[in-house]
Amino acid sequence: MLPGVVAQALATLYLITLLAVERQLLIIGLLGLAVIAVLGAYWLGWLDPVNRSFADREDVLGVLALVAACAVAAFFHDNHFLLLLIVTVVLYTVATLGLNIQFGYAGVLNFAGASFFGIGAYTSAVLNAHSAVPPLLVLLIGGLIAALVGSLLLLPVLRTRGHYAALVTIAFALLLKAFLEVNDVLGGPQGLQVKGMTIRGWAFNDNIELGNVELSFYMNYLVLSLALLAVAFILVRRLERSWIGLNLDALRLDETAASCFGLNIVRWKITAFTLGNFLIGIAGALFGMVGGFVAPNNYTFADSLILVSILLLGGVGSPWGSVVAAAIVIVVPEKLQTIQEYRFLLYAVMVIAVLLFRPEGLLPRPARNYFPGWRP
Amino acid sequence: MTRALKAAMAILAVAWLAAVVPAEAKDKVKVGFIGPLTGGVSANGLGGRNSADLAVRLRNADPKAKYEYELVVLDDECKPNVAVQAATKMAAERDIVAAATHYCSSTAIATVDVYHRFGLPVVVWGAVLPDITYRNKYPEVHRVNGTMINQNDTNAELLTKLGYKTFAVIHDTTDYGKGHNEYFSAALAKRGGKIVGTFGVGSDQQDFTAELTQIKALNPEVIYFGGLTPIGVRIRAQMDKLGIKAVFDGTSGIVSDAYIQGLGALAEGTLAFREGAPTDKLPGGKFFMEKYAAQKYDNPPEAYGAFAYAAMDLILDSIEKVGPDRRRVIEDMAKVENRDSIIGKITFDDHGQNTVSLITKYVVQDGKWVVWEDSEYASGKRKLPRQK
Amino acid sequence: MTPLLEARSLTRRFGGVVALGQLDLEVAPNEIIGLIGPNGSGKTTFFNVVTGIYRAEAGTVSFEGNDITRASPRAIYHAGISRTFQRSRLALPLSVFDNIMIGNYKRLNQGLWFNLMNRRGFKREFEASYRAARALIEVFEPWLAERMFEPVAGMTMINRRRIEICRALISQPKLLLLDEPSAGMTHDETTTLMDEILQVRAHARNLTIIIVEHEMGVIERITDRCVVLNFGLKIAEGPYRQIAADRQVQEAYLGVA
Amino acid sequence: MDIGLLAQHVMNGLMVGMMYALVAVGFTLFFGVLDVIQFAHGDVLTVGAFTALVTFLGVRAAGVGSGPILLSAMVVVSIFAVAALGMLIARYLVLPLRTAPALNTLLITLMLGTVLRESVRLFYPQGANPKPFPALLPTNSINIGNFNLRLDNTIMLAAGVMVIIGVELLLNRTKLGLAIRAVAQDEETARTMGINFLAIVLVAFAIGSGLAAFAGIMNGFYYNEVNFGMGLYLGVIGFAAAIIGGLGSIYGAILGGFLFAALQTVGTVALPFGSAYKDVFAFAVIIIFMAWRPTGLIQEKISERV
Repeated sequence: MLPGVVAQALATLYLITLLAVERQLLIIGLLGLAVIAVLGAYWLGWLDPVNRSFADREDVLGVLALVAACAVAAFFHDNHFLLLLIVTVVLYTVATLGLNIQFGYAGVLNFAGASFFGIGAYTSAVLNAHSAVPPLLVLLIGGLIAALVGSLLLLPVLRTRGHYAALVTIAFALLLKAFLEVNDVLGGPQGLQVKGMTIRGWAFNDNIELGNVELSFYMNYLVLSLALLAVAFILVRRLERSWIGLNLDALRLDETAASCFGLNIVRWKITAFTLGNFLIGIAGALFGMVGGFVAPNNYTFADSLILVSILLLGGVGSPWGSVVAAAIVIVVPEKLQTIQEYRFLLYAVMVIAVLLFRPEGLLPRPARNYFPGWRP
Repeated sequence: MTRALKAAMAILAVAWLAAVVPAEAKDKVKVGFIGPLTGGVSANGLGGRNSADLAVRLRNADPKAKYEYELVVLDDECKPNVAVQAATKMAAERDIVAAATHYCSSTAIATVDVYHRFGLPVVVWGAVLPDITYRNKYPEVHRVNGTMINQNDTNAELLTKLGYKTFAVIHDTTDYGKGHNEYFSAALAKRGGKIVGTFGVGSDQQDFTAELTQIKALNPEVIYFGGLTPIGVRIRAQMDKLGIKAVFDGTSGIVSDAYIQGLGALAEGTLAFREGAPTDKLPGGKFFMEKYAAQKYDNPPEAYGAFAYAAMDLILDSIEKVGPDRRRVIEDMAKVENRDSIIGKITFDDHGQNTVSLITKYVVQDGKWVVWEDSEYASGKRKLPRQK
Repeated sequence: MTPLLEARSLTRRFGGVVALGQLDLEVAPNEIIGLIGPNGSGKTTFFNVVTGIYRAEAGTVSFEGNDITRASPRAIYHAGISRTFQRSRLALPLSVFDNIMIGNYKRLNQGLWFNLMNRRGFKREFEASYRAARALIEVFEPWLAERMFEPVAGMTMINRRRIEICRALISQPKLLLLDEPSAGMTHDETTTLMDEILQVRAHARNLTIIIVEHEMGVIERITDRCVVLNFGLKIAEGPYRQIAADRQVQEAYLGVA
Repeated sequence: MDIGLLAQHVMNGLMVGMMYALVAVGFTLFFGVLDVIQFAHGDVLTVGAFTALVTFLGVRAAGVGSGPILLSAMVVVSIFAVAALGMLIARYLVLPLRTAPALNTLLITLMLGTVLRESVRLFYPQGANPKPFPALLPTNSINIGNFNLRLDNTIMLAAGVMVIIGVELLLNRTKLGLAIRAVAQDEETARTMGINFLAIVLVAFAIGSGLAAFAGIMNGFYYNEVNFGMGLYLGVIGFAAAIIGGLGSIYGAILGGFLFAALQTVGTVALPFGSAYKDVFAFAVIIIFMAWRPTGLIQEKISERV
C-alpha cells in the first residue's frame, strides 16, 4: 500500500506546484519533467507496485485521494480561478464516469456526452429560476431529465451497432445545439443565467469567512462536487465489480455468445445508457450552477469529443484513469496560456500521440477484481 | 547605537536613494484583454488583441506615463463557458486593474456577473447586444461601442430614404444575428418598409442557395443580413450565383477588410453600418492606422480594432489619473464625459454605455469601405441595384 | 418415455443451399449423440437452429415436450440447453472465472439493488459461485483452478476449450451441445479432453450431450448413437459400428469408394 | 411553387448533393477496405481546396494567364497532393491502430482533422478569414423564368457525374477494383489469393482522398469562396450520407449524399416555421431513419460465423 501513498503524495505536490506557478517557461519545464518522470518510473518498473497497491487497498487510497484534493483546495483556498478549475476537473470526471459505464463497459457509443451534460445544466437553470425545488433535488432531477431525454434515443441506439450508433448520437448532439439556438423558450443563443445554490440559507455564491481567513465561494461547490465524485466513483466501481459489470463486458465483447447464455441484451444496454446519462446529467446540473450561465455554445459536438478523449486518454473502463486524464485535458491547456491560439493544435497532437503509442490509455483497466485484496 | 553608525547609515540611505531615483523605476501595472483568438471569428479577436496591445506599447513608450503596463491576454473562443472561466481568472487575479473584454455578445452577456462579483472594471470593445450594459446596472461594466439598436435605426432610415420598400432578412441564429433581426424589423416597421421574408441560418453554414432561391422568388429590393463576415461573404457570393439583383445591406459584423478580400469585385455596393466615426476620419485615427502598420502585426485591426484600442486607452488614462486601484478606476470611469478618443468623443451613461449618437454609414466602393456621404453612390454618380 | 429433444422435419436454407432438409431427430435423456458428416453438411446449422440463433423455416423443435422452435436464445438457455462454439468464443480480456460466470447467468442474482447496494449478500453469492466454478474446473485441470483470475487471452487452445465447456456446464444444463471440441487440438489433447468430459458426466446426474465431431476415434469412444448428415439430410442413424459399416455413409463421408 | 423555382431548387440540390456524394464515397471506400471511419476526411477536403488555391496563385504569379492551364494545374496538383496525404494518413495513423478498438481510429482521425483545420487557420496567411476562390469556368447563364442555369454549374455537375462513373468503372471493371472489392469482402481470403493488402489499402485511401480534393475544388468554384472550416460540416454530412446509404456500398453513399441534400432543401423550403429549423429537421429525420433502417438503405452484408 505504501507505493500507492507515495505516488499520490508526489502527484499532489506536483499538482500544487503546477497550479501555483505562473511563469510560462517554468510551466513548460514542469510539464516536461512530469513526462520524463513518468516514463522513467515506467522504465524502472516502479509503476507496477503502485498499481498493485491500488488493486489491493483501493478503499484507503481512495480516501487519501479525497484528502489530497482537499489539501490542494486548502492551499489555494482564496484563489477563485484555480478552485473553479479544480471543480471543472472533478465534474468532468463524473461525466466521464457516466460515459465509461456506457462505452467502457457496455460498449454503447455516446458522442453526445456534452449534450446530456447541457440538459442537466439547463434543468438547474430553469428550476432554480422558476421553482423552489431544493438544490440537491434539482441535481437529481437534472440527472433524471438527461436520462429521460436519452431514452428518446434508445430505439435507434439499441438497433444500431458500431459506427451506425455513433451517427445517432452525433446527430443528436448537432440537433440539440441547433434546437436550443433557434428556439427561444430556453433563452435561445443567449442562454440562461443560473442562480447559485442555497442549502438552508447557506448561499454557495458567498465567500466563506473562517475567523480571519476568507475562503473562495467556489470552495462550497468543490466540497459538493468531491462528494458527488466519491459517490459516482463508488457506484461505478461496485457496478464493475458485480454480475452487472460482468454482463456489460459480456455483451460488449460478444453479443451472440452472451445471448446464448441467457443475457438480456436490451435490458442491460438500456441500464447502462440510462445510468450513464443520469450521472452525466447530475454533473451537468451542478456545473451549471457553478458556471452560473448556460448557453447552447457550451454543449457542442466538440465538447462531447473532449469527454470521449478524456475517457480514451485515461484508459477505457478505468475510473482512476478518467480522474488523471480529466486533470491533464483541462489543466494543461489552461496553464499554457502563452500558446494562445495554438492550444487546440497542440492538444490534438497530444491526443494523437497517446492513441498511437499507448492505445490502451494512461492507466489501462486491470482484470476485474470483485473484492480488492480478496484471496480464495 | 553610536552617532557615527547612524551617520553612516544616513549617508548610505541617501546614496541609495540617489542611485535609485534617477533610474526611474516605474512600478508594473497589469491590464487585461479578452477576445476570441480561436474559432470562426478569431480574425476580429486577433485584430482587437493587437490593437489593445498597441495601446499598451505606445503608453509604455511614452516617457510621461507613470506606470509600466503589462497586457494579460485570454481567449474566450467566442464560447460562454470558456468566457466565464477566462473572466473569473482575470477578475480573480487581484493585480489586474482593469480589462478590455469581448467581441462576441454571447460571451459578454455571460461574464458581466463575474466582473460585477469580483469588482473588476471592464470596457467592452466589440459586443453589441444591448442587454450587456442595460440588463443590469453594474458600475464595473462599460462599453465604448454602441448597441445594435442605434445601428439599425440609421440603417432602416437610409434605405427607406433611398426609396427601397421590400426587404428580405437573413440572420444567423446566434444572439448577434437574432438581435439584429429583431431591432431592424422594428426600425423598418416604423418607417413603412416591408419585410417579405425572414431566414435564420447557422453561423457555420456553407450553402445558402436554398434560402436565396426562396428569396429570389419573393423578389425583394434589399437583402438585409445580420451576421458576421464569414457567412456574409458566402451569402453575397451565392446571391450572385443565383443572379439575384438586390442591395446587400449588412451590419457592423461585416465591416472588415476580410469581407472585401473574401469577395473581390463582388463586394462593390455593399452597405453596412457601424457605431463611432470612421477611424481614418479622426485625428487619432490616422495616427492609429500608422502606428498599427508600424508594429507589423500579422492581422489587420478589423472592424473593432479601433474600439479595442480606444477601450484600452481609456483604461490606461484613468489608471494614470487615479492610480492602479480597481475601486478608484470604477469611480473615475463613471465620470467619463466627452473624453476624446480615436473613435470620437466618449460619454458613458449611468449604465456605462457610451452614448455614441453617431453611426457611420459605409458602402463598398472600388474595394474599400467608403463613408456613405462622400461616396459616389451618395453623389448619385453610381447607383445601387434597383435604385430609382 | 418422451424424448428430451425432438426435431421434426426441421428445415433451413441459405440462399439456394439447403443447410437442413426435413431433419427428424430424437434424443433420449442421458444419451450421448454424435452428429457427424462432411463440412457444410448442416451440423453447426442444426445447433444454431436449436439454440435459436437461426430461425427454422419449417418443422419444429421441442424440448422436454415444449415447443421451442420460435424461442429466443435466452429462453432456450433458461430451458436448460447450453453449448460451446466451433471457433472458441470466450471473452478474451476477461478472467477464467468471469468467463465461466457468463455461463451462470440464470443462477446469479441480477437485481440492481442486490448488485450495487447489498455487498454483503453479493459477497456470499460470489464466494459460493467461486467454489462451484473451482470445483467444476478442477475436474478438468487443477492448474487452471489456480489461475481463476487471470485473463483467458494468455491460455492455450485446450485450456480455452476446457473453460468454454465449464462455461456451458456451470448452469447445470440438461442438454449440452458440443461443437467440434477437438478443433485445433492435437490427438492426445483431444483424448484427454474427452476423458475429462466423461468424468464430468459421471459427476453430473442426467446430462445429455450432442457432440459434433470429425475425430472418429472420439465418436466411437463416447457416443451411444450417431446421426450422419449430408447436404442437410440425415443419411444414417445408429450405433457407431453400424453406421461405420453403412455403404452410403462411407461414400458420402468416410470417402471409401 | 412555380416550375422555374422548383427547377432552381432541384439544381441547387443536385450541386450540393454531388459534393456530399463525392465525400460520402470516400468514407464508404475507407470503410470497405479497413472497416474504419476516417473522420478527418472533411478537413482533407479543405486541404484540397486550399492546395488548389495556392497552386492557382503560384502558377498565375509565374505569369500564366490562360484559364484552362490554370484550371488543369489546380485540379492535377491538388488531387495528387491530397491523394498522397490520404496514403500517409492510412499508413501512419489508421493502419497502426488496426488492433485497437474502432473508437480509437475514429478519435485519432477526428484529432487529425483538428490538426489540419487549425494548421490552415494558423499557417495560411490570415487563414482565419474566408478566401476568394477564382472563377475560371465560363459564367454565362440563361434565365428561364425564375430558373437561372449557369454554364459553370452545369460543367461541374457533368464533371462530378463523370468522376463518379469513373470510380464505378474502376471498382467494377478493372483488376485493381476487383482487388479492392476482394479486400473489402474478406481480408484473409484476399491475402491468401496473393493480393498485396497494404498496397490496396493505400490505393483505396488515395482514391477516396482524391475524390475529396475534387469535391473541395468543386466547392471552391461553386461558392467562389473557401475557408478553413468548410470541411468540418461537409465531413459530418458526408459521414451521415455514407451511413444512411449503408457503409461499404458506393451506390448507397451516392444515394445518401443526394438524399441529405434533398432533406436540407425540403427543410428550408417546406417547413412552416422557417429555415432556422432545417438542421434540427434534417438530423431528427436521420435519427428516426436509423431506428427504421439500422444498417442503412443498402444493407451491409453481415456474415457472422457462429
